[in-house]
Amino acid sequence: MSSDQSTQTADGRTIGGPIMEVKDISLKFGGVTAIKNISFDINEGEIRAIIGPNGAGKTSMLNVINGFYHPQEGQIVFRGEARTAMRPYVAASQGISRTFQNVALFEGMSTLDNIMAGRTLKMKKNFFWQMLRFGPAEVEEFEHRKVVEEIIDFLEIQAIRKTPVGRLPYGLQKRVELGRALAAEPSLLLLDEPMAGMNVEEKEDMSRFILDVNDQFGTTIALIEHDMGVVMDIADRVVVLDYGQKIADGLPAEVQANQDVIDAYLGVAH
Amino acid sequence: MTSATLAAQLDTIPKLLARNATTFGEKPASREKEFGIWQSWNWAEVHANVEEIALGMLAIGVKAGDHIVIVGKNRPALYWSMVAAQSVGAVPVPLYQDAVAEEMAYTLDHCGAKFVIVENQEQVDKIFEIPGQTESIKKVMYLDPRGLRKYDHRNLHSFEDIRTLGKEDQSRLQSMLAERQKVQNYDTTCVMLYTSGTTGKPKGVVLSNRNIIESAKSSSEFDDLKVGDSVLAYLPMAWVGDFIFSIGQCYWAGFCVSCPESEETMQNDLREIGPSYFFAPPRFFETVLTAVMIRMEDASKTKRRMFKFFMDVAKKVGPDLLVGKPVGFMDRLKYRLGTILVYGPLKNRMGMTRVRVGYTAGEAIGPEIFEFYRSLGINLKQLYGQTEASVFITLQPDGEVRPDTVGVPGPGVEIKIDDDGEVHYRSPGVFIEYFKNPESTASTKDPDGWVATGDAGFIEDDTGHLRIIDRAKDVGKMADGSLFAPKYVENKLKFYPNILEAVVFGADTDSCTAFINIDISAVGNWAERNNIAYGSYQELAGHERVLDVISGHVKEVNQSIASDPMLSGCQVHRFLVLHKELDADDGEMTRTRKVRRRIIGEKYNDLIKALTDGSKEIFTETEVTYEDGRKGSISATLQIRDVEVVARKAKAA
Amino acid sequence: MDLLYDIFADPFVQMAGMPDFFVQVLWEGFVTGTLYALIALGFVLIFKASGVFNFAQGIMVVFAALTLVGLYQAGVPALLALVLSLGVMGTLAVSVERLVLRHLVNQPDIILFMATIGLSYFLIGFGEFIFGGETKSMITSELGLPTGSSVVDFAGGIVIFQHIDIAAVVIAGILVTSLALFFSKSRIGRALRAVADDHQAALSVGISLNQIWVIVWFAAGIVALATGIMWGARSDVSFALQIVALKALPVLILGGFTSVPGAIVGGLIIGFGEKIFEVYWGGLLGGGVEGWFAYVIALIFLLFRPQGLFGEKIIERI
Amino acid sequence: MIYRETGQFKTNYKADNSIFPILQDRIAIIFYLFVAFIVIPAFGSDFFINSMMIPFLIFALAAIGLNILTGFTGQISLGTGAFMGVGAYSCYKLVTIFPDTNVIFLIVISGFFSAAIGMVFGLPSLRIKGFYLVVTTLAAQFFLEWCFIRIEWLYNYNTSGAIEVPRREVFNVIVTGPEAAAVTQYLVVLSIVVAMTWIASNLIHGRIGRSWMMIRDMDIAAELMGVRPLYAKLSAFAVSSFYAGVAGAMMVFMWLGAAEVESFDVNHSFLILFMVIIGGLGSIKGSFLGAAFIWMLPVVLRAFPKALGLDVPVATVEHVNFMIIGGLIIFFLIIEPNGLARIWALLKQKLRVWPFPY
Repeated sequence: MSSDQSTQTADGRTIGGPIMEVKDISLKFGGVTAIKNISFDINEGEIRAIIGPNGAGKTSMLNVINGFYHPQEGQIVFRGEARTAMRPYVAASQGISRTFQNVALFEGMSTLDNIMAGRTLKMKKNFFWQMLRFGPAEVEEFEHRKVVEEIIDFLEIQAIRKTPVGRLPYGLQKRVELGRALAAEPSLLLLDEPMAGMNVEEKEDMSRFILDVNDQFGTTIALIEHDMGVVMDIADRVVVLDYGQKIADGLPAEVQANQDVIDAYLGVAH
Repeated sequence: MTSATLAAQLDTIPKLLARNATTFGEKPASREKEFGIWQSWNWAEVHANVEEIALGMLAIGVKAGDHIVIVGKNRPALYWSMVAAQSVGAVPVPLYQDAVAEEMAYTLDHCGAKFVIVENQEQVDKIFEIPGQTESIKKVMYLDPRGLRKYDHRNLHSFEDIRTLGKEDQSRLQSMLAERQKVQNYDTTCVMLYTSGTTGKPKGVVLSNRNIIESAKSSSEFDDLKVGDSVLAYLPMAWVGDFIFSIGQCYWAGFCVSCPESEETMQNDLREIGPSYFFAPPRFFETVLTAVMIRMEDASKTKRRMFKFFMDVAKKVGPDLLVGKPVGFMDRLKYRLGTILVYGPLKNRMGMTRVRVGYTAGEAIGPEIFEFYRSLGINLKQLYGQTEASVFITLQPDGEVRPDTVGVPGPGVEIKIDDDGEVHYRSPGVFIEYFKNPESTASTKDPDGWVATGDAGFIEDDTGHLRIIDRAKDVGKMADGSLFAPKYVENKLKFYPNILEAVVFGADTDSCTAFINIDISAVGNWAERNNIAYGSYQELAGHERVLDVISGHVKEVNQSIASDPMLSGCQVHRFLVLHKELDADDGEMTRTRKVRRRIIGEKYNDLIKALTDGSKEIFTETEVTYEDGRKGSISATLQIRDVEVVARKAKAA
Repeated sequence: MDLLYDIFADPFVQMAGMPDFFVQVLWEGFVTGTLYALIALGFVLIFKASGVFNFAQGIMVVFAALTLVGLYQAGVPALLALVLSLGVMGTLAVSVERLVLRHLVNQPDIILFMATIGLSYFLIGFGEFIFGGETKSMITSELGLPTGSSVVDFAGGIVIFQHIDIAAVVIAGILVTSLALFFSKSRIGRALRAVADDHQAALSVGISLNQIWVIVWFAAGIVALATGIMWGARSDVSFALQIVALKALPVLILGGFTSVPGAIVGGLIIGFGEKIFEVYWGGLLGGGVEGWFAYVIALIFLLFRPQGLFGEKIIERI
Repeated sequence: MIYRETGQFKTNYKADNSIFPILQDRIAIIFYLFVAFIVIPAFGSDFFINSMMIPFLIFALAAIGLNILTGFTGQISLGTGAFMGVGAYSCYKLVTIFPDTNVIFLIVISGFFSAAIGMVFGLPSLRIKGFYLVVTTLAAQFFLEWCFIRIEWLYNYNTSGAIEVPRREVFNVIVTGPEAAAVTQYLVVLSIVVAMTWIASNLIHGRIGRSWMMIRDMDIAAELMGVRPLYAKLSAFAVSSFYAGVAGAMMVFMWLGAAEVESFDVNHSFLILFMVIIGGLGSIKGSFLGAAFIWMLPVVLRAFPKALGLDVPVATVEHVNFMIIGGLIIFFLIIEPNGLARIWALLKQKLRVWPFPY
């Protein structure tokens, strides 16, 4: 976190020291080990990719980071505070926000309300004011609406503002979900396969949005992605998992050249 | 107050703004849908904003006479920038936002712009792509900072920075601004607009304050435009029409200009705003009508029957009711009922409930389409104009609206037809010159101020209405010497919803032939209803049954043309349906979607040959440009159809 | 102190002091539990094969019994009425599949659940509309079921065994055994089990989902008829019984929704539990605790083991 | 068709966010209120007011309560009847203990007692979902029913076991008891229902309502977005039970005049659930539509054979009513799982896009 650790990237972004350190995490379900003794860190301001073949434990790793799964061993240091497990609610209130592999939007609500939902933690007016609605609760609602509208503008989804999300095509749903995560103004944004199931054009759009988010708001991003091309394009550093273990960690080019990684992706027997 | 003293006081747009700020300070002047709601500014606020921007411009060293290029979608801040540029004595030059970098490079270089105001990153990128821009352009200013944070900001400023710079040195700059405004008058340049032109490089049309204000004034009076009216600004800012509506008339009459949120939401925004004064090219009205018909196809049978019944009633009596002609009691009653059940809701869906004055221009509009809107009770009219005339040459007065004319000369406009049939005009709106192009100026405008329109036409003896046949240079002779007016034929073809574009060839040949572009939404819908499967535009365009349908249309057109002895030689003997849509990116059309006949003729030379040599089909390969600028090619084998023609009567004269 | 004594000591003193009465209570609990288990069993059948939480199972019990008695009262011989009632339950199964389930495929579970609530209302209205709303008594002897009772000397007192209760337990045993055999041995039974795991797999066995639904609903109908006869013989036949039938729900909570042994064990636990609690502790609360005891037990149980006795721990995925 | 939205644009969030953003809807609401507050009291017969309007409004309020829990928060409950009972018995005790206090005030206060009880029985919802929750709410239903019988203090040790509403006046107007005028009671009920509907709508359109819907739509994502399930679910249980409680108190004090445990049995829970399903899950408007439908249906059914001159026994009508309601529930779930509110919305949409089909 200290400034002496920070570096400038070629395109002028500032990357600081570690905002999160994952230390020796192991996670088991019953007898099955999903994650085995994994450590890595995420620096402030960077785009960190977590990649690996199917079943490598990537999503489980994200679930551990934001408190949905509680690891049996190891600890997580987030902004200098170490803990082994926390409730997802606590993670959210600490500034960890995320999207999901299979879009997990609130289907019964509009795009606008979904993104407003991302502001939940920032809204404070109590039950009494909510009951009356006019007055402070309304003022608060509109302050947050303004922020949400800026996100809508940012993601260029004005035309679907009031559409129920269930009716949107998949690509747009993913975008709305990103908007919802952004609405929380996270200091760490976790993206679980943000480009899964998209066509080339949608992938390009999404990559641009991710880069813009990182650039515009300086948000630290950890993302899981299958498309190696995309990862190489947008990630600052990459950690590679396979069968719940870390097999490589470094700059995209280094990782790409790593023999273990190549083996893992080609399916060499262990 | 005589018009002379009025003119003396209100002889620049900034002065009009100052008047509006004091006279209708609280009335809305600009709106823009942003962040989900209609942000609104009244005249006083607009005035303050323009001044703030103007001070900023002074702060970064804009000099009198500088050209300031403005690129972006319709946004209040960009309109304000134009007026701010005028206040500091500079000349605003709006450009088409979809222009590619090369086009932009040409205009920037031609006008020698030192300052550029753009909307967003996309436009900044285009500017920075231009080689050598760093030397010529001093400052680029942008509205939307998104994605621009890490750009080199030595010559790049956000709009907010400019405003701040102005505020920091307010007292000094304020007096400077007053100085600049003092020397401006009716003959100061108001704006420079590049005409896309059907041929050659774009020309910069210089329009003075007199041109713009006089035009705005007389046209506002013509249609009684006033405070409280409202328009939606969605047509390109670089187009003269938008400048006249959204700045000229708006500042003269003091009405409100609203800018849509984005291209996709335009229809919705139109409905929300419900303008009272509306302009759209024929293509827009055509698209909307097609959409209406397609959606009605899906309605239940009873609803369709009801719709048809009332549309027939409307067709019969609607136009008469609109101009207050006497109509029978039963018809009046039926029309009243139709207003409740069909016309009212339909206008509501189209966002045209409140349209008091509607105009279309630029091209001929299909009589069916035109009558449809009028029968609903929408006062849609036609006008004829040019950039060089500050838009207005002729307009249709209320009560004299017909689909086949373009109206009578506007207030202060004189018209004459020369021996070749070309239309000439003279008016207070006539442009000063083509920038840095005296030859063209001279060839277009004679010393007496008469301007050649380049269009062939005639004035109807009994009504005094002007009728336009075609581009003067496109009206040619066929091999046998009879008149060849391709556009006349093309327009007749295009009146069919299934036909998007048509290009007719026949100069110096024995018979006419045509390229047809099908309208994918209309034909696609038809195909769906008739269980015709197709995978692509190309496949649909080449389908036997589609060709049959088009063939039928061409035959009908031939019959209609044959009834006019002057033009009966223009009947289409053979045609083909093109395998791709004509596209501005491929240079086949102008940005305003006018066909570039010569370029098409060269590009598809092989097809034209096949049309004339009697072959039944032809294989061809065409280069196309994709949206992102990449090039590719498509190939197809096109069928050529012969069409029945009506035997020509003996030549009249 | 007295209260503590009343709660923690006195009931046990009573149990030990009057063992014959205690055994009588146990027997009553056992029989009630068996009948709860039967209702729950019909429920489990349907849930396993179609994932439908059939709220109407309890109503089906009453409906079946009402049909039987109603037919008999209309002059149909008892055994023929029994056969016809079976037919009615079969028709019901087919109608439910045709008119309800088929149209609700792929709907959320909760929608299907609510549809079965609608079904129970319909069956109540239909049953009473056809056979009248008044309380009826079961045609126990006409069906050849034993009546009367045996008195057994025990530990210095007596325990009374109603013959119909014994029959109920025996029939329940036979039903459970034959169902178990049906499931494990027959081709259809195996398909049913496959369906529970994987709908695609079931299709590959060659039985359509629709057929399977009809079969399980019919099987549940048979169980319902048997339960209805037993229950009707012990009390009366009327839709007031539905309140009792609802107790299948806590039974299921204890046993788990998909487990046949669970249903049996759950039924017995509730049966024993509520009788003993009512007799030995109910007095402290003023009596009538049978009405809610099962639910409260289930509620407490849920807080500690939400997946039931035999269910597996659910791992939530996102 | 009647909608003319052209030119209705919003220049601020307050207008954009209003519950009735379309002018024509605002006019309609004013019209409904006018009819309810002026026309019906002026022209409605006592029978109409007493046996149609008052129960309709009371059930609508209870349905709103259940809808908050089931429709908006996704937690099914079969304990509404009992929660209404808690409200009724609390009100009875309050009126006994504070005989001089404004009875309308006490009716509203009694909602807090059912809210508290509701929260207690809502606690298991933190660990369990779906069908399992149904069982816990049934536990509440049967346990509370038992309490209404066994705890004699609740009904002042009456030998009949029933609670009877005493005569109470507010500002010298008789509001409760046998002498109270139907119109007076109607206006009291209407005012409370309108006010509480307005509050419910406010809650639903704000942060709290959103957090309920987040829990309903995707509880895991909701928690990861910072919604505390404990708060969201318990607040839904509390508000829902509060509404049920006030409805229950009004049912006894403003309509029935006397009640015993049967008035709050599980069948009432079903009835309210049906109103919510047929009316439309997750819609306040639906709660009114559902209540009107379920309550008016038997009235219509009873009147129908009479109109045809047939003499059908009351019991038969009752049975047919059951069949029809049961059948309709299934019908609605198949054809339109979102109930009358959805049909209403579709009709409205039809009118908005008229003459187009979509």
